[in-house]
Amino acid sequence: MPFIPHTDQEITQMLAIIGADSIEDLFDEIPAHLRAAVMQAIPPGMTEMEISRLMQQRAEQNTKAVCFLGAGAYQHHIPAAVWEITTRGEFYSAYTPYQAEASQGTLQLTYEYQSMMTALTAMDVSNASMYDGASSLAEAILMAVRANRKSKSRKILLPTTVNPVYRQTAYTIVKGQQIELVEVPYDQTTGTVTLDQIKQQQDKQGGDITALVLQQPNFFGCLEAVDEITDWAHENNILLIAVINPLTMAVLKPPGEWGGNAHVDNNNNGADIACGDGQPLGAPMSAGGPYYGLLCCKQALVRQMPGRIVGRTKDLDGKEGFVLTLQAREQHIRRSKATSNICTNQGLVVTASTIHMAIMGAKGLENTAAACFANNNKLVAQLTAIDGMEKVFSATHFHETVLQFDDLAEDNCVADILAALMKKGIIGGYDLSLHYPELGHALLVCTTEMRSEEDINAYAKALQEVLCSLNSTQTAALSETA
Amino acid sequence: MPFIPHTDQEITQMLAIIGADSIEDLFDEIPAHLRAAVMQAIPPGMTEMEISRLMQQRAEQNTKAVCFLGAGAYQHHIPAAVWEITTRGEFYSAYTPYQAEASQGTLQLTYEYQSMMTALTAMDVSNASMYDGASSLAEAILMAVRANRKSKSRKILLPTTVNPVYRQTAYTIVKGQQIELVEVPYDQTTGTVTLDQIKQQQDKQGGDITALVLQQPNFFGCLEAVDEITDWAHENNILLIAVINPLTMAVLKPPGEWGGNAHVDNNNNGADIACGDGQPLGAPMSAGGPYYGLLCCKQALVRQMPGRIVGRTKDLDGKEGFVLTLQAREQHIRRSKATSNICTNQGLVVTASTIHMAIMGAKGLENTAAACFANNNKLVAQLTAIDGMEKVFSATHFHETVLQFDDLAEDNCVADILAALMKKGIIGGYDLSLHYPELGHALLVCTTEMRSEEDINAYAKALQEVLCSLNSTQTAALSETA
Amino acid sequence: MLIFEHSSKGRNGAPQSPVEKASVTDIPKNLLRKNSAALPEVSELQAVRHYTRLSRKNFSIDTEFYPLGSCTMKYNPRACNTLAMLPGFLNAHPLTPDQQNQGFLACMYDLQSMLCEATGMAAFSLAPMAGAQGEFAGVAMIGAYHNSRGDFDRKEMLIPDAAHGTNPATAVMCGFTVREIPTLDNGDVDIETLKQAVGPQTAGLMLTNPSTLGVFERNIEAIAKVIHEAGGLLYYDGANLNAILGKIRPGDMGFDVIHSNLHKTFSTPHGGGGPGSGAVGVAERLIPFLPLPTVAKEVTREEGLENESYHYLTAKDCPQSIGRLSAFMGNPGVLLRAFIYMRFLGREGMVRVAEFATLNANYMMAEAKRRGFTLAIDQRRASHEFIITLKNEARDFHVSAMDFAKRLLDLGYHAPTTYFPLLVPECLLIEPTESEAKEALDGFMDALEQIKHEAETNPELLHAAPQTLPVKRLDEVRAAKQLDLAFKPGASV
Amino acid sequence: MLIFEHSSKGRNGAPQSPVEKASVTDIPKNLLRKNSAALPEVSELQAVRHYTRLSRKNFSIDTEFYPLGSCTMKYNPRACNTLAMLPGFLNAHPLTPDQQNQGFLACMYDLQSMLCEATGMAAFSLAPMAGAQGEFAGVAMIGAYHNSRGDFDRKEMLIPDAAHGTNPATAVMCGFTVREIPTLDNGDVDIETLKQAVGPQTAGLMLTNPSTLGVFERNIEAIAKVIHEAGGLLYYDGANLNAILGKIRPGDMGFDVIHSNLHKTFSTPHGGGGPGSGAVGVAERLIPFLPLPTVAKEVTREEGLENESYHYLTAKDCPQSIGRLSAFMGNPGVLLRAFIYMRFLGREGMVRVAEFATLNANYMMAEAKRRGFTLAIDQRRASHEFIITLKNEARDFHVSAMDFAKRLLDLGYHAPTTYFPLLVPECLLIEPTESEAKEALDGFMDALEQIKHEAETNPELLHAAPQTLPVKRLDEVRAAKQLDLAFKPGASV
Ligand SMILES: Cc1ncc(COP(=O)(O)O)c(C=O)c1O
Ligand SMILES: Cc1ncc(COP(=O)(O)O)c(C=O)c1O
Repeated sequence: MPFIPHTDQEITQMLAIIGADSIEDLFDEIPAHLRAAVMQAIPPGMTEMEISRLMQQRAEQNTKAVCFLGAGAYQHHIPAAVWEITTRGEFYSAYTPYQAEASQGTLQLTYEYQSMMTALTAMDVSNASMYDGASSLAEAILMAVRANRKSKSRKILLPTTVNPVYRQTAYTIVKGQQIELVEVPYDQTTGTVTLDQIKQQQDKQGGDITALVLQQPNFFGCLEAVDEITDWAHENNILLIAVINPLTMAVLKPPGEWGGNAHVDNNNNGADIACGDGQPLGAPMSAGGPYYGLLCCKQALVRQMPGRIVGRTKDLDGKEGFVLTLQAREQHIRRSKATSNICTNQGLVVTASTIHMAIMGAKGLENTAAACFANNNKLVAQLTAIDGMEKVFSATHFHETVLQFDDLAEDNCVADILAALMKKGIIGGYDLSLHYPELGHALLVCTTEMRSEEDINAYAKALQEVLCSLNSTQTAALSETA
Repeated sequence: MPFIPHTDQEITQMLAIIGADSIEDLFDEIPAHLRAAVMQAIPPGMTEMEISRLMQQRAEQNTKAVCFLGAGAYQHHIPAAVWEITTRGEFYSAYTPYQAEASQGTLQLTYEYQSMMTALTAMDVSNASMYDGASSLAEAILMAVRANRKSKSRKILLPTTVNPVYRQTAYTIVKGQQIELVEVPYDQTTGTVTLDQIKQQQDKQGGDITALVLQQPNFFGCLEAVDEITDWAHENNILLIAVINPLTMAVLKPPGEWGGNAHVDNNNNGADIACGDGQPLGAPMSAGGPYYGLLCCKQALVRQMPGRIVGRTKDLDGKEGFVLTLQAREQHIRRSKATSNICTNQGLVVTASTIHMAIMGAKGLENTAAACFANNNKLVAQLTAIDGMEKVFSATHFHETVLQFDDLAEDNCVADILAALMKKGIIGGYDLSLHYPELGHALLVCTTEMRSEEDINAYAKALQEVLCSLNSTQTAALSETA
Repeated sequence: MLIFEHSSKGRNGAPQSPVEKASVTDIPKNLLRKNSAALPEVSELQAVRHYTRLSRKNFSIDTEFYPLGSCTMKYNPRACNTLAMLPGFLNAHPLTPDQQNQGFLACMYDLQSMLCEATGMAAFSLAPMAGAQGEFAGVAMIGAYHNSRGDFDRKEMLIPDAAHGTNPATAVMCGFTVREIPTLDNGDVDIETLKQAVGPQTAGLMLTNPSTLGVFERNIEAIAKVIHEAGGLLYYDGANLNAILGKIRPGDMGFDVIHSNLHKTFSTPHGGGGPGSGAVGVAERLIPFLPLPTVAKEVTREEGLENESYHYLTAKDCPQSIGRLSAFMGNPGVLLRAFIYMRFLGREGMVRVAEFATLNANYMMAEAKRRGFTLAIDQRRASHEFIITLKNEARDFHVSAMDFAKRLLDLGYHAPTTYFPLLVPECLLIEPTESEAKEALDGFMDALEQIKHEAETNPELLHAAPQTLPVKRLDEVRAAKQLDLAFKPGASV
Repeated sequence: MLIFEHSSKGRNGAPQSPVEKASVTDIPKNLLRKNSAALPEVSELQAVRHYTRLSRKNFSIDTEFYPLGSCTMKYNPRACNTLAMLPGFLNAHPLTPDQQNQGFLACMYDLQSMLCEATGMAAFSLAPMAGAQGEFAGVAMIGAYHNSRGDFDRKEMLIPDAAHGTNPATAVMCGFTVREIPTLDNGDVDIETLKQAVGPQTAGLMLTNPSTLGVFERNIEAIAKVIHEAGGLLYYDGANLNAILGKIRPGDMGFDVIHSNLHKTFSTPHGGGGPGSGAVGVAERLIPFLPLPTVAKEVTREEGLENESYHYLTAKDCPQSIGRLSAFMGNPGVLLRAFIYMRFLGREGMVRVAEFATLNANYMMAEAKRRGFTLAIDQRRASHEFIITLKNEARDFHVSAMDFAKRLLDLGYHAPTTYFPLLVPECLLIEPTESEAKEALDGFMDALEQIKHEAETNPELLHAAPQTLPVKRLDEVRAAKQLDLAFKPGASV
């Protein structure tokens, strides 16, 4: 019996102690007429040998194409040591560190994670993780609504340069609480949101705005004017929620340092809350997860923070040690008045991410981020050299860029091109037509440090071929109809 | 600098303490004219990201065909837990347990290994491992020569049913010591060695034989008459060296129980030395290793045993603990008079094997061995149902069987058939023509528990097709010449 | 020692990806970082050694018996990890076109189907990333259901006082108010109070069954009737599904929505706090509201051959859905592990889970009684867990449940859950799970008995515990008052 | 507690492969086993917990500084493990036809080439499975070479007294007699004695350079001349190659044969005692004798394109070979790890190994001197290791090198090699390797200094050490006298 250690003799002994005749007797409080039948829709049990074979076959079915997809999940190199240590039984099979003395491994590591994440974001405080970047944004919004006592509107400005699935997720999670998510359109030339557009929306909404969300790099890979917008928000008593890709923060100005040019109030510099997905820091793409949501804030907001937080303290002998702290914010203490319902978080991925950051160091992350950027420039240069391919936006892009197919025939679409590229072993990028139909035939392409010269050349070559054959089919079709 | 932790500042500090101006100075005792140039034939260093890509590409180049090869290495299921625990840093990166108190993990595990291996073989003593099965046989022979004080001949009878590469290895290793390895031919009907043939060789060699080697199951997969031959050896003051596949011993009579029918001397029952390759017990095929050589003996021979041995003892408080023992046999103490030159053994593979045996248990190993046997019967039934395929030997075969291609044309050979099968995703077996030309077009096929019904059917189908197309080419060729 | 304290400025021992920094001069200077982030500068060996050593300061299932009530700390099969981490899965981008992602999607579809069968629900979504998010999805669906019927006033959620904290917290997050329902001494819900509580404002009732008191709610049919007749829906907090798997299905008990903590019942690892999965299942009428995405199967016939293919369902397909809960679909790596575990057990293994979890719990309960402990609920069957109350020991010897817990750590056992459920004073909630051998249970009971004896004769031993762990008892008050949440170079503790 | 002591009869918790036993009735009864082997019957969880806990009773590089002289305990990069265990390698049958095994063979061929370049030899065989087997191959080739020239009387192998035990043991295994050559106080070979020792009986000299005394043999050219002029060959025991990698090559020093412990210099794991690899390299004239198999490359041209392919060379191709040393080709998994490590370092990384290993050793030696320790060889550069002799401490305070070693364990450091080389009394042979940070070296020196102080003031502390490990000092005499080499149910220790 898989995973059941009992011998017949032991079962007999145990039943005797219990005073029951059979295991079945132990269920005698369950109404007989409700008892479950054999679960036919579940296949019979398999041995590990059999299931290994099945899973190997299924894993093989997934594509091995070269990936130029980003849009919220990125293929980065992860040092082998990271997951070898992370999956050690002591991390893998431990519970939440409620018994602090028996969990110093997880607790110290989480404290180190918080330290690294605050260093990377230049924020004061980090929690121990949320589920993912999208749900983390939702919690950041809820947090802002609780924290911004000066605002009554519960209105959140949400530029459409923020990842669309993040916006959807935020909506799902906050909509029960009379919070209004107000979209701000982007500038179609730059690919960023401008202060003018933000102000316009503020005016439209009557002036009182609780918080403003700003994603850096934004969903199009473009860099937003974070300083200007942050200062403006603070001048208007609006909390600024940054959505970041933490890897890029090795090179880009971190949210804790945004603004400050206006010299309004020095203590007021920087985003108030920063969230984002930790995936680029050590989590494999893994079909979408597990990743983790990072969530940081200013010191003043710490008691509004959802999720677990680890603090450093001392033991009876005065020796350093670590505990879960500020638990009075959490559901298991505060119940209906908690800062969030979150309980289980993404601890193991945070474990990996911490080891990842320790091994990579600041320099490693900087080199990686810079390589992502440089590779994207290379890719874009090569792809836009192809006839009919244009870069859409003027703002500096980081490692993702929006490209347009100029003169694609009416009945052709980006999906067809992607399908043709896939046949050539290339996952060509993200089709923007669903979320941004106004961009026409547009594609979001991404490069990480993993995309070699060779990969980029292969993409350019494949795309050229695909467009060529498309054109010839078109020409053929034209001449046929002609 | 990969794996070098020194900062520039630290280097300066360290050189100052040493009193040297540069690292280069530390090499000033090496004659300048001998100094090495830059090693151009070694490529420049790679990052982990790059080397991962390279190795993934190279690993992909290796075949994924379904494997019916045995001949000394077998594809068995290994529980996932085995190598996950084995590669924990504490096992993986530890040295030989010379500091016993700091190595109780490895030492206790090795003691448990010795206990399991003696249980499986029914021998008195096991050492902590030799390099592999073949070199273990060589050491067993050397050991027998040291141990058999009644024999002066230094002649070893070595039936040709023993794995040919084992025989070659034994020859390489023992030939420096005036030991003679005398081949004994096998019975071409049964596929085993008979007592008559052994006796004939004994006579030819003048009677005084130091040891006789007997492999069970033998290289052809056939079962030897171990009882009869063991008894005879003991009657003739010949030490019996068993070469075994330890997995099959879950089902077959273990060497420690061979013989005993003659009631010569009860204490004399069983093989004197048992060796073999531990690979089927938890080591992946891994292109040939690392595996490990098992080596067991009777209690009386323990001081002739090469290699490390762990013993149970007590500490100062009387608490149980484990140490390397009988070290006076070994080269680091006894130097030129040691029982062997072996130092480093195959510890990590033994670690895996011990965990493998613990998880599988006797029942798991029995089921596995029995399934290998049953699958082989299925395979042989299907293949011999094909026209022109015959089973060669009459003795019971275990999980390998010799098949013959009856009427293959002169200019065709087994290699061609194997190549054709490979194209259909089947590694069809081991071509016997190199080592056993007398068998004609013969093939050694193997099944383990991993070969499903589906695999076996696929083999039969593929072979039928291959033979068919061969025949048609032949016929075509014939009609051409006709 | 913190990893930061192993750092030396300028160290760079582990080139992993590019060793040179590419130029970023194309980026406007005001968008660039000024100083490097103050991450530790350590060699790969230092990092490996540090984190390997840190790991050894944890208790875990792989090293200790961990009878943590309500948490279901069963063995996490290593194969589930190895197989879920096959490169084919790890390297799959979440936005890979469905056609190129069939292996993964097939697993997800099968998992949905198996969960339906195991729980008696009509459909499942794997989107929620933990139990609490599963609750969120479930409660949000209850809200969406009432709204879809124009039933806008159902804004009150009923929750027993024994419930887990996530239940009330979730209800509030979804915009409901919470009304607590008391529990009787025998562990059952006070059905009379419940009857008085329901009304046109009732959105539903959230129930854990077996309850967090470790007993099966015998009146479940009556309760379902009360709720349904009042127009409410019945929510099943599946945290304790382990107790009844294969024996009775929430769907058959009348529940309309359920979440299942796959990181409990289906043995995905707890990972020191996560990740988990709170897959959510619904009865027929709630299907349109399931969170996105879910996975659907399509069967096509081509030249007589059946072709199965799988694809994600999104907002287009499910316009009434409560929406997305994450950027992609929950925690696929966790879901794969649960899938593998379910295939291991198979249909015949499901029921064994409940049987042996229950056997173990009842055996320990009997042993606890035999050894003189007071049970929170006597005279009833334990489900997969049971509660000891140490109120007598607290009164007589001034030792607390916390003291017992800490002393257990010294003896090599993880402590049971303490102080939950809130209604039992000085409680230990003990859940052995089915994967533990009698040997472990007996060892634990011996330790507990020893501690009881120590409490009577030498309570100081308990107050001073733990003594054998990396640290002694930690000062939580200091932690909360002198907040130190991140390392700042030079600062002292 | 032994795994056997967790066993319960009839337990079967972990179906891995077939759950039912197929019939074996076709097998004659007298060839079948009568009773099941007495293996432990434990659940998978019990096994995982037992062995995970056992592992934590080990010191290892991943957890402690391990300055074990002559063993080169450097960091074993985790990537070497992960990549060598890719399924494509693990599932390759050793007899896979070469054409289907190109990825693996390419790695092996490249490894041979890189080893040639790194050592200055003409060709390499990867067949030997550890240093000692490399020595065997090397010495056997020396014998084969002399024999091939009809030079049958060269039956004496010269070996310095500082040599590792495997050297004389190997020579004897190969049928040679051993003549010891003394070492001078300064660590160099006594060349005058050597000159007198050589003659027509001389087969060769086995030398470790830097020697096991941790100094570079400065007269190596003179020694080579003596041996070669006498008609002998020069064997290089490459265990200490780490000290000179990229700085000076054995081939350039005049060595004819060398083995390299890939599990030292090239960082494959020691694995608690193995597996290793003792790849063997030779100068031109010994190529025909290399052990089998080796890997060759073939370049073919097809339509203007170069095609590289790799294949095994076997007895057919190399009739003069000394033959096979194992069933297949050495330890491929180890060889893959060494290959990966070499590609990590690259040509520019080779020399860094020697430089920083030497820097670390000389720094520790200087620190040892500064802290009042007596060096075995003063006034010379250390190579990658050096020796402290505790003869004064032994004389004055009755503490031994063993006591120091055991006390170091208490302080969290693995002990250096003790009592080797044999000619230095009460010695500690200390090898830090290049991968350790100054932090670790300083910590170790502090510990050593503390122990020296304890030896002077409280020697009992040393005699009673270790105190903090799973066991106290173990009774080795008892172990050898009351042999207990395998668990027998019911027997007591
Ligand atoms: C009864 C009960 N409900 C809900 C939860 C919340 O689940 P999660 O931690 O996965 O969010 C738990 C977790 O401990 C629980 O025990
Ligand atoms: C100098 C020297 N030579 C030879 C050897 C033997 O190598 P192996 O243990 O790999 O057989 C060693 C191993 O410690 C050594 O230090």
